[in-house]
Amino acid sequence: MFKKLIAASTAKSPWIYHINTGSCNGCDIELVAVLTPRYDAERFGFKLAGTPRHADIVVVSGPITSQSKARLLRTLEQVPKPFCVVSLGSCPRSGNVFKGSYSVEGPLEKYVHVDVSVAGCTPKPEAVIEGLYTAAQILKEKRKAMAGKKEVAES
Amino acid sequence: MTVFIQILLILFHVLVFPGFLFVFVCGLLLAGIDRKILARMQKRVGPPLLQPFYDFFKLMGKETIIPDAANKAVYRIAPIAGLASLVVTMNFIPVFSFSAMSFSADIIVIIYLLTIPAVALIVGGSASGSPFAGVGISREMVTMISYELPLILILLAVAKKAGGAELCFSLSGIVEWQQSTYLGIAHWSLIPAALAMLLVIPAEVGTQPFDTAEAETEICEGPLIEYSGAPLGVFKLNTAIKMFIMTSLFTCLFLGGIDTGIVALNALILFAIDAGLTILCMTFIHAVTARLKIEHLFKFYWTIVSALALISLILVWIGL
Amino acid sequence: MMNIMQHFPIIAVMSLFLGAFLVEIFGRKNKIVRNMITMVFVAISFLCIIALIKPVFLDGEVISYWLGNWEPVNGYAIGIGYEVDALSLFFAILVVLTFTLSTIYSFRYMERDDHLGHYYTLFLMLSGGVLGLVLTGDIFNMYVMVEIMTFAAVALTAFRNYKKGALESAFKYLVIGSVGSGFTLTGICLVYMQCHTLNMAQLSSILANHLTPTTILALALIFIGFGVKSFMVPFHTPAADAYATAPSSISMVFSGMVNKAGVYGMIRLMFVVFMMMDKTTMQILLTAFGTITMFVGVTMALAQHDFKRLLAFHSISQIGYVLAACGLGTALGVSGGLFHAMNHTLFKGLLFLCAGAVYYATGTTNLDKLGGLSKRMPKTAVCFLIGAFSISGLPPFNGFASKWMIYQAAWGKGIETNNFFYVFVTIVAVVVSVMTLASFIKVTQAVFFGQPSEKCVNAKEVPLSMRIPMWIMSVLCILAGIFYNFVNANLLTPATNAVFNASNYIDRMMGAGYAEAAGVTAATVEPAKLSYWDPILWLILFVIILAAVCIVILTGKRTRGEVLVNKTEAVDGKYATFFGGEKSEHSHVSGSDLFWGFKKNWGGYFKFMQGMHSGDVNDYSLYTVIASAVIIIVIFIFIH
Amino acid sequence: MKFPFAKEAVKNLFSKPSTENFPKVDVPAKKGYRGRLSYDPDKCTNCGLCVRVCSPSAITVETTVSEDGDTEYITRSFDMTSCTFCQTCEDFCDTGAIHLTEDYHMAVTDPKELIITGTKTRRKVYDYPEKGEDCVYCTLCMKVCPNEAITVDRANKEWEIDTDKCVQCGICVSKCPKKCLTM
Repeated sequence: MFKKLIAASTAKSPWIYHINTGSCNGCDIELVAVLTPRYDAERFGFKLAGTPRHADIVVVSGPITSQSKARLLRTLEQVPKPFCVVSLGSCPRSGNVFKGSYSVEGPLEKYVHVDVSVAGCTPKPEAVIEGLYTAAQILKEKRKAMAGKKEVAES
Repeated sequence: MTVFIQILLILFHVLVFPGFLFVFVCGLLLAGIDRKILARMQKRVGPPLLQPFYDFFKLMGKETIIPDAANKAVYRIAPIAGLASLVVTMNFIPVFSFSAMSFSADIIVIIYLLTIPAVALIVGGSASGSPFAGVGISREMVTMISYELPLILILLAVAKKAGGAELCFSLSGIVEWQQSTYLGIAHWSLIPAALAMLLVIPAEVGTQPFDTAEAETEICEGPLIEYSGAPLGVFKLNTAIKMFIMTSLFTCLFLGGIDTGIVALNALILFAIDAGLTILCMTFIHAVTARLKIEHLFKFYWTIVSALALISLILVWIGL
Repeated sequence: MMNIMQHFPIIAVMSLFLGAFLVEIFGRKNKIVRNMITMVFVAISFLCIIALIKPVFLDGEVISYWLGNWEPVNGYAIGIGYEVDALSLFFAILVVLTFTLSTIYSFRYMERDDHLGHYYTLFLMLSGGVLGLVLTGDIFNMYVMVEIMTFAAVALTAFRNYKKGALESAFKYLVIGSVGSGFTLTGICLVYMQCHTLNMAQLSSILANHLTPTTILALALIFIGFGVKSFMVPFHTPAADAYATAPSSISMVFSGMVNKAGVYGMIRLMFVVFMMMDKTTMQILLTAFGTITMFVGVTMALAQHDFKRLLAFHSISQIGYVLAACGLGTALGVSGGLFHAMNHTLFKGLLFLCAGAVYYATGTTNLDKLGGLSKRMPKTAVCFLIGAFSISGLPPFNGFASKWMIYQAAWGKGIETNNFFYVFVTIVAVVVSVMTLASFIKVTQAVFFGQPSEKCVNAKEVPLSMRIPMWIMSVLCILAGIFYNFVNANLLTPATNAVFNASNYIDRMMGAGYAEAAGVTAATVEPAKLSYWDPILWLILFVIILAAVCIVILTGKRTRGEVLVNKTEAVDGKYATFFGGEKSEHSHVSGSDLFWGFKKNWGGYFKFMQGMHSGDVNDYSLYTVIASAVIIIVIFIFIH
Repeated sequence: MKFPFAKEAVKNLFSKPSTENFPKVDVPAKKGYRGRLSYDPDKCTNCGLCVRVCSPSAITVETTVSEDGDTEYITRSFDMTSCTFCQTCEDFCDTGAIHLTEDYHMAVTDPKELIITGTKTRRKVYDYPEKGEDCVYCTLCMKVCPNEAITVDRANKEWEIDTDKCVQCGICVSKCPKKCLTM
């Protein structure tokens, strides 16, 4: 019962930690707009967290510039499991218009498995909510998988 | 035989009624109400009432990363020590004439019992070894210094009013005094003290305008920066329970007169009053003001709120 | 059986002086001989005092002993009398406990220093002086013991004369100490001239009913003398330097014994000999000085950069608590003060030992250079935490029990006399207690937690023989806090009775019936009514919930899972401190950059305080003289 | 000490929250919102202009020829995860094959769903433009060819066409001043 309760509430209270790897801030203000009264992601329990230690969903925006690559990897290291990675807008996926530039270190997929990607050069807040909601459901699966793996480890 | 029953009774008091379960449910429900009403004040729908429960159980499921620079033992024990002392404090606070163990402690003891969770947070943050936490605990300590002065003034005022000639520090004594005369708050000389207490509660709990210690934007959650998983869940639970305890302390001191005989009904009324108080003093101020700098917070508490409390102490001292 | 017991007080004192003499002769070169002699004589005096506990405390007797068997002749005391009643023995136990533990501690702690022969001689002289002061029944003998104590203390402050500021602080201690002793001596001469006797019992019977201007002046001078010895505020400056530069085993003895001797002298003379503490002027005077000492001590401690100097200012502020409590004059106040004196000896001794351990391990006590010691010295860290929580008064520990008694006494006095001054004292006491907690959080963060600094990287745990005294002190701290009802019933109530009940003191010394003749009524004091805080119940609940929550949270927490991030090159791992993504380099929030908000608001006050503590001997002696003048004037105006 | 939002806070408490009930009630995007791209391969003339004007070069074309060589399949794929939704391709496509719809639901778990492809089958016509005699090597056709299939060298009067780049759009024929190119 306890495990089911934890798995259920993992989906109901995903905390977001936002990493900006060189984005033009279009997606960043969209992400924050999601918490405003009009779109109100807090209905589903989303809350911005201050540190990667409190994060469940890591939202990455911007093409991975060379300066921010090492910092991105280090921060992703420090997020406790289970956590999902959501890429916001086109930049993390493909580098958008900055593709091929000397300082862009390629798509996010190279460094971490991206669970949900929300396309749109600044995706609409509803699309962001949809993406985060899907990520929360994936989080539930990951939590179940982790719990399962723990049984295997323990037994 | 009676010793066995007494042990059972103590266990019941500690773990169920005014103890862990009651405080756990009421605390988190109060936090839920607080977040919901805050959202509604900002014209948005806001999270479901049980959101703090979901947060707590989710954090239970998360992995706990203990950083290398941290002192592992203190890192783990700090939250649990804070929670344990909070639950024990609840036993000492009478629920409208039903007092589990209220005979055994008076106001000064409760004030010091309430410093243990704050010290647990501080030592826990310091043990996690992060410089952000260092800044966080320094702010948390200054907040503690700032709200301690008005708190002691308020308590002395109520004790003098309730006690009259002889020394009356015990909370159940104060509740009985209110039941004999009319409500504490109805004595007009205690109204400034009640107002000061309403301003002290948000600082003690650490809600928005006075949460400089755990400012997510400036020092990424202050002392809680390196906490993740179960210890973080317990710290969040501590904050919620402290919200419930401080408001029920206010009810005992100023609205203690109500008594309906049935303990369960009393508990319900206590929760209702606490919810009202939370909305009045924590959620409304949270919705309307912005976070204070630590220096202004200190000045605010040691001038305005202490002056309020001092006025009522002097009024009571003159004998009004 | 009783007559053997009579010899124990003098045996205890003389064994220490004999030990000092022998150590100087035989112990100069050979380490083992030196340690053996010290250990033997310390053990003798320890056992003598412990043996006295049963008769004095449980059976309520008072041991009196005339040196050289010079009994009083038809009502006049001629010889020097040793009188040990509950109050003296209470302080004697503290003194004995402190210097025994300090001896054990200093065997290993001082091994790196040289001239240890002199160290142990001075140490035994200091202990003998304080023990003599506490046990004697003769006022001039008390003065002699004060002199021995002061000069031994001055020499020990400058023991490590290579350290910066050691000689300077010793010189300051000497100057202010001698000014204080000068006042005491003049006071004693005036009393002797007026009452033609030096025995305290006879003095109190004579002074009880007739006050002449000379005795009032003597009272004021002795008040100042023992105020200087217990480091009240205007006279507190040498204490700060002396504790900081003396070796830690000595500063533990200073804060455990030396200022307690000053407090004992104040209580003995004010309450028992002069019997002046029922007058409101004296009460308000002592409580006012106590409150100012409390406040100045702790605010100065908040601004310190050195571990031991911070502890020194805390000793001053805690002595302020004791003096304020005793100044209230009520039974609850005095027993609260005595209890706090005992607790102070325990937790402050523990804290100084921890400071010594930190100095032994890292070589510095500067708060800005230390950091992250708890991982390398876990046992010292645990002891320090126990000490820090006891001094800041958190419930299960002993600091809380005594501070809580003091608040109740002050508030009760306030209600009783309807005088707002005592309410102000209660408020200042609570706020000072929170500031004590603040400064110890500062030390915990700066020294034990946070990121390790380069000085502390190779710090090792201190040897076992240094840790034993720390463990004893910590256990005593916790026991005194939990079983404080037991302590109150057996130790504090007899001592408070001894304070208020002078007639028993006089009769025992001068022969039965002497007190009534002199008109001293036997004031019996009922034990202090403590309202019902029961720590044992609280502790049981605390442990139950601690266990319950541990089971819930810590069951099966290790969850693995594959690494989600395929790292291209070595990125320092998941357990590094979070620095906003940067590489985690050493950045430690040390002591001096904490409590910015508080210091900014109190900027004016701290600037003024910095001006006052100029470090110049002339300023300090000026403060002493001004304060003495004020006290004399106040006493003369209000007591006639 | 002013509290600007005190009245609003109390008023909001008793008024209906202004949050749109998104997941249950579908909120249409505003008219003219540039959302997901729709591609109609039949209208497309494979002129390659959209590939040129797409700044993040999100459009890729590959032509495969069937075994018997007479029909060619031109599949054009639009990678929405790399698209910047600037609608330039729609403006340049004069046959209206590309149109950005108002569908903004583009949150996907695997990015393949966001790659919109369309295949245009066409009889493989091998008639590439040939040069007539009265060509003056003015290099106009080279400049106008969207896929740079024609290279002209004025100095030593050479003209040459690269058949796999040429998409037979016919722009060079219409633009040649001497009308000497024929298809």
